Amino acid sequence: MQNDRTLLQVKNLKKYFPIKKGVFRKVHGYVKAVDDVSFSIKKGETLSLVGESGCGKTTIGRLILRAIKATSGEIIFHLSDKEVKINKLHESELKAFRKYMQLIFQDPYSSLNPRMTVLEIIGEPLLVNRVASGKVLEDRVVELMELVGLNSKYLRRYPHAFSGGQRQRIGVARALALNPELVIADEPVSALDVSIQAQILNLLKDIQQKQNLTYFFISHDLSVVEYISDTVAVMYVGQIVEIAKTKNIFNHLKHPYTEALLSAVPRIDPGEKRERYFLSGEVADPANPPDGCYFHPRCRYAESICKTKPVPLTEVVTGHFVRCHLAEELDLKGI
Amino acid sequence: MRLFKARENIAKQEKEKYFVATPRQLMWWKFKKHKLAVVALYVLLLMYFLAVFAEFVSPYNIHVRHTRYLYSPPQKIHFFYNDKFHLQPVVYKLKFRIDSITLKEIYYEVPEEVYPVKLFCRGERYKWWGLFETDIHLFGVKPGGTIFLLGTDRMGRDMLSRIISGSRISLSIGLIGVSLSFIFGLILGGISGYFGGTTDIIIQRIIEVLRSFPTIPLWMGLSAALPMTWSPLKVYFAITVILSLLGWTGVARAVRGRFLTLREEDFAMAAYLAGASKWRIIYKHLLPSFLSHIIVTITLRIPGMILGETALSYLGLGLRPPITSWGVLLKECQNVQDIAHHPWLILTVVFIILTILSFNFIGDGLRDAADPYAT
Amino acid sequence: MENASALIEVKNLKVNFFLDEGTVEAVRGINLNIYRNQTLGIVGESGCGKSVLAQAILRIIPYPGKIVEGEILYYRSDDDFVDLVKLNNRGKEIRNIRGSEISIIFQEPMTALSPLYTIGNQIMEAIILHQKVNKKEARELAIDILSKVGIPRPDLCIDQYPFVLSGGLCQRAVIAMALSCSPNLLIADEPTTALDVTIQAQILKLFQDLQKEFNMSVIFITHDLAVISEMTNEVVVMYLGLIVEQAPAIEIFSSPLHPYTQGLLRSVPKLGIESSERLQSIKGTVPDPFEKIKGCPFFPRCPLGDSGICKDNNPVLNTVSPDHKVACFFWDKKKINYAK
Amino acid sequence: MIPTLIMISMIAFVIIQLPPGDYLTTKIAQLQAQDELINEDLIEALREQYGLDKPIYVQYGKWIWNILHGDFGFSWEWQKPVKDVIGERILLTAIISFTATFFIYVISIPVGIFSATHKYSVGDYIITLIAFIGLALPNFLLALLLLFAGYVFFDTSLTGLFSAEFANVSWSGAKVLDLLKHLWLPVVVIGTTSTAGRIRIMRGNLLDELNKPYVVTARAKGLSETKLLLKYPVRMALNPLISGLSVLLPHLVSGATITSVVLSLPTTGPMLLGALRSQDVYLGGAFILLLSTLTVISTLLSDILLAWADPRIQYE
Repeated sequence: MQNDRTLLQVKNLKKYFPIKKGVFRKVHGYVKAVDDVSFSIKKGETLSLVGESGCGKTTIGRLILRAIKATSGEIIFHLSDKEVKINKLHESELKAFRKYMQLIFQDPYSSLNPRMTVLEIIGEPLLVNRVASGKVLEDRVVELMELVGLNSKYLRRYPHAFSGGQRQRIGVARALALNPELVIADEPVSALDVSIQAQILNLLKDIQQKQNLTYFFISHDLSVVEYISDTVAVMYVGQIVEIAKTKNIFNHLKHPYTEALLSAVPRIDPGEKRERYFLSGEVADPANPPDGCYFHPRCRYAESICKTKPVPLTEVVTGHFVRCHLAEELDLKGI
Repeated sequence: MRLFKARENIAKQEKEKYFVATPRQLMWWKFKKHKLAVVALYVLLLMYFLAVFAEFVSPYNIHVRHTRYLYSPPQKIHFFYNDKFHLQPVVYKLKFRIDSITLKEIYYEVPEEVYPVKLFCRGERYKWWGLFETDIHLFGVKPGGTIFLLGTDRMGRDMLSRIISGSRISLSIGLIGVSLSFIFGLILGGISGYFGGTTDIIIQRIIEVLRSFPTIPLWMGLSAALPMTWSPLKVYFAITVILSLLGWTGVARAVRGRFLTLREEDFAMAAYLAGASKWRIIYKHLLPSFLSHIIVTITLRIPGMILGETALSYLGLGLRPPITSWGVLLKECQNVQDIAHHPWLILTVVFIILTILSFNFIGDGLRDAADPYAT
Repeated sequence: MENASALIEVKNLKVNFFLDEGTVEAVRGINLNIYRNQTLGIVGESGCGKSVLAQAILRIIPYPGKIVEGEILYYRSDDDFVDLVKLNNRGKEIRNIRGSEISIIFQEPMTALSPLYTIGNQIMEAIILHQKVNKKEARELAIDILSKVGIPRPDLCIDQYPFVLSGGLCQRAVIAMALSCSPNLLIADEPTTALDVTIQAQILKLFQDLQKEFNMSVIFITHDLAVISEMTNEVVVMYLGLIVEQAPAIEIFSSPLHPYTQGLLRSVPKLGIESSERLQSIKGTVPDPFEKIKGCPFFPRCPLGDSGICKDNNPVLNTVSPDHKVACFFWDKKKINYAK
Repeated sequence: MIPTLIMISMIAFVIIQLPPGDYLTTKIAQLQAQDELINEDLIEALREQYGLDKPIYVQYGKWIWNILHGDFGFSWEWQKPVKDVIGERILLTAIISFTATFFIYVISIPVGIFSATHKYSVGDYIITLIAFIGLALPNFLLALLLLFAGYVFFDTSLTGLFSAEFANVSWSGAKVLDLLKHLWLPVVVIGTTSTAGRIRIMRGNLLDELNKPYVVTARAKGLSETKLLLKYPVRMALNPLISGLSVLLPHLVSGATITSVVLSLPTTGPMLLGALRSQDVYLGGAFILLLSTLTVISTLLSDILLAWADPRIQYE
């Protein structure tokens, strides 16, 4: 599986949303939704982005898709024959480029137009990119429906005929229609029932194996992330605080926030009472983050340096980047 | 639960039919549940039918003065005459005498002289929409008899014929006015919602200003500016434009609001990310979703237009004779004495209310049906 | 569990929702005891009737839902009990119980509070309603309870509107409101589902601490098996309006007997367990709520199902060991051990 | 608000200038045709004062300048300053409109609450039906029908705002009482449509709110249904009604205008109509401007009220 080719590279990505106030809509400051984020994804792999709500993970997904434009930074897409800088594409080039990356939405209800049949929904990317039409298009849609485990005789049904899980399958089929290189999945299972989540996660994994897909997986659920990803990036207030191979994130973690997150996850291990560590306080305000390390007000290890000096993301062990002054000294507990 | 909301009208075994039902079918099924709205729909269809075939449906030409029957009260249709019940309805001969004290005409029926009411009766010649000339009327009586079902006015013109004929103006002014304001509103609201920014702010400001004008004084001011020398047709269109000039703000607001929410919908984003063009997103994804809501808005706006015309004409600022509209007809009821002595003149009101009521019921039914996917 | 005296006894409870489209049997005959100082977990997927059960106890089932059968006995003491089903749901008697003896917490803290009134106003309202105190005393009590649920600067927070607070703080305020009159039973209906993990952990910890302090029973409703496992000592698994399995938490997670419980446990990814293996999902989906179910509700999705018996017969909840009940004809056919 | 007022004044001015020619020219021609003596000096003075021979924007400037200094211009028709002609009429219009607003809310809120809390009951159906008919009955038709009914059944004419003995005397306690006695009819006439509309709005809003989680939470607290209803969902459902005030007032002023023509009330309606007919520009302009200002003020009022009723707005 691993062919070690980097597919997507994100360098120093920033997205600041201006805060406008008053009658004249004057800019009164910025929400630093994404603040200097860098990472890369290899072809055929899954990189997951975890973090609490409002940490900027969804924004990163939208930035990669160029649904919104980054304030600064680079997003480089490595195709087999060329490199594309997504943030620099013109509208017209962008349209042609869209087929390489697709999105799976969180909400299986609002992401499907209720006034279109399954055929129209899954066929839309094919149609608007002039890949197929008519009978060819229908055949391709049937093929896609079978790929995601939907009965193709439901081709002409409308979304209201399907349950949440089935709708999410339609969403997956639509995302796959153009054979994209990269699929961005934004909390694809969090709106689903427990028993359905597993179906969709399995489906995503199976398809990845079959088609050598690359996933950028956004989630708040650490157990799902552990199950699906090769690499995990942990975000806090617009920044990546730790990024490493999944195993390392869960077993040899280096950032106190990751530790706190892991400790907070409820587990099924009856009888066994583990020692837990609770984060106090609330997530910092991205419009007005604290000085120094953004995490320091909630960090139980914080020292005076953390309060004043901003931390860069540094490679502590090969392939393991941490944004913490004390990364080398701390001995943190994994799962 | 979302899945099961809109399928009231289908039996279980017809599930598949429901699953592949188009939005329009779902809306119709939902609309049909609103019984009053369905009734209102038929009432309105009938009204518009009358308006279209006015010359044929009305027994008399509207401008013909029956000088011997000024202010004649409504005549009754009798099935029971000659002491027997007949299937063939008749009207009696209408005569009057002068009251010796008040010197007023008092009308009375002469049961001895009966005139059968005949369908497809020959009467005055007319040209339907100026196209086909004929003298066939839906119903009528032989010459010598009269059939004034709703009485006559001060010049002896048949009120029923006038009301039916007036509906042509009054009902069309609502439709045309709404269409105009719909076009204005759709374009300006769409621009406002789609482009946002400064354009949006400017358009919103204009709407705000227009909305803070009390409509009637503004309409009055504008209509007063119409030159008296204009032809009736010109006046008609000018009034329509004036009415729609204020109506569009509501449509524009509704369009903009829907646009803003729909633009944020995931499925619009999905289409955008799939590479769909702006126009495709608008006409394939956004338009169908809010068209039904806009239709509700404009349905509920038609009554306002009709009433606007009626009110302006009633004040003498709108349409003027020889155009016959409901407002013009009501102008005859300027003071209490008129109405008190000739109460049938106010029957126009019944038609107006019926129409407005119907539009409101239909709007209500449409609102329920507008979003068949709502939870 | 030692001094097993019941606080609530639910007997053969049935709740229907009479919709235009048909009748939905949301709760289809449930028997359940809630004991003093016990935390009972109710777990199930959406539409299984767990929330309706909670609403039934407080008699706040929304229109057009109705309790059609059964009893809910509420024991103030061993011989002083009242059947909540028989009370007028707008009457004084049930209103005196609501909020003072039994209180409830909902999923969305933001929508559970009216944005038009301050936190303090809404908490004090409950206090004044059920306790003989004046406004000033109520305010002090409210500040006191707010500090108990871990709200920083409660004297300031009390005058805040809900919409200026974060979700976590709001949920704490809602909890404070529920606890303000020291209830005997607290029903928590997915209290942490809308919250982030770190906040969820805080709130769950708070629950554990408060239960000890307040000496109350708790019904903890959630779809999250892991939360249930951390929070409760007794677990009830519901499916389509029925209890399919009931056992102590330790037992239900180590040796679940019902194929649905087993399926649920297998289908959630677990932290720290090798991720190379595939998740074993439950096939199919929860059926149409309008469908009348004749046999075992889980039969269409069950891996063990036998069309001979399961299709037409609904298995009753059988006691298979002293504190383990399961509603399945084949519970002993295919045991799996979940112990590590 | 200020830019809105400026735009309104411009539109009002343009409207009154729309008819071809001006009153003075017509009048002079008329007088000359009748060989009557013309006070040339007066006409010249007026021409000068209002800049009638200047371009339109200068005229507008003069008009606005004068208005800002309390001079609304001169009514040709009445041969009096506009201010003297309209003062009382604007006041009466305002009284009628505000009383109608009061009437509308006092009726529609409780009825809407009843209708929503008794959804699909007989009472609800009756209210709904009445509300629909009320919606379909425009002001002036209702006025006509009431006049007709009054004449037929009580043999009285229900027109006017004052009894004959008070019509032309100055204000006194007795006159106020007399006004109150006559006020109900125009208020009912003007208010019916809006009351019907607001009943529907209140019912819809309340139905939306009734099952919101915060209501369930409050119920779970043990509040009695009535208290619960009034404190939580009703308060919330009122907000759209409050913000609807800004649309209501223009509507009422409109309604008052035409109703007063039908009922011959001594308010703005008949006089505005007359002014427009005879191209008495300053009178008409002043009316349109003042009526619009009245509604702009109502918008402001509703904003303030809403900010007071809904704390979320203060925090924005």
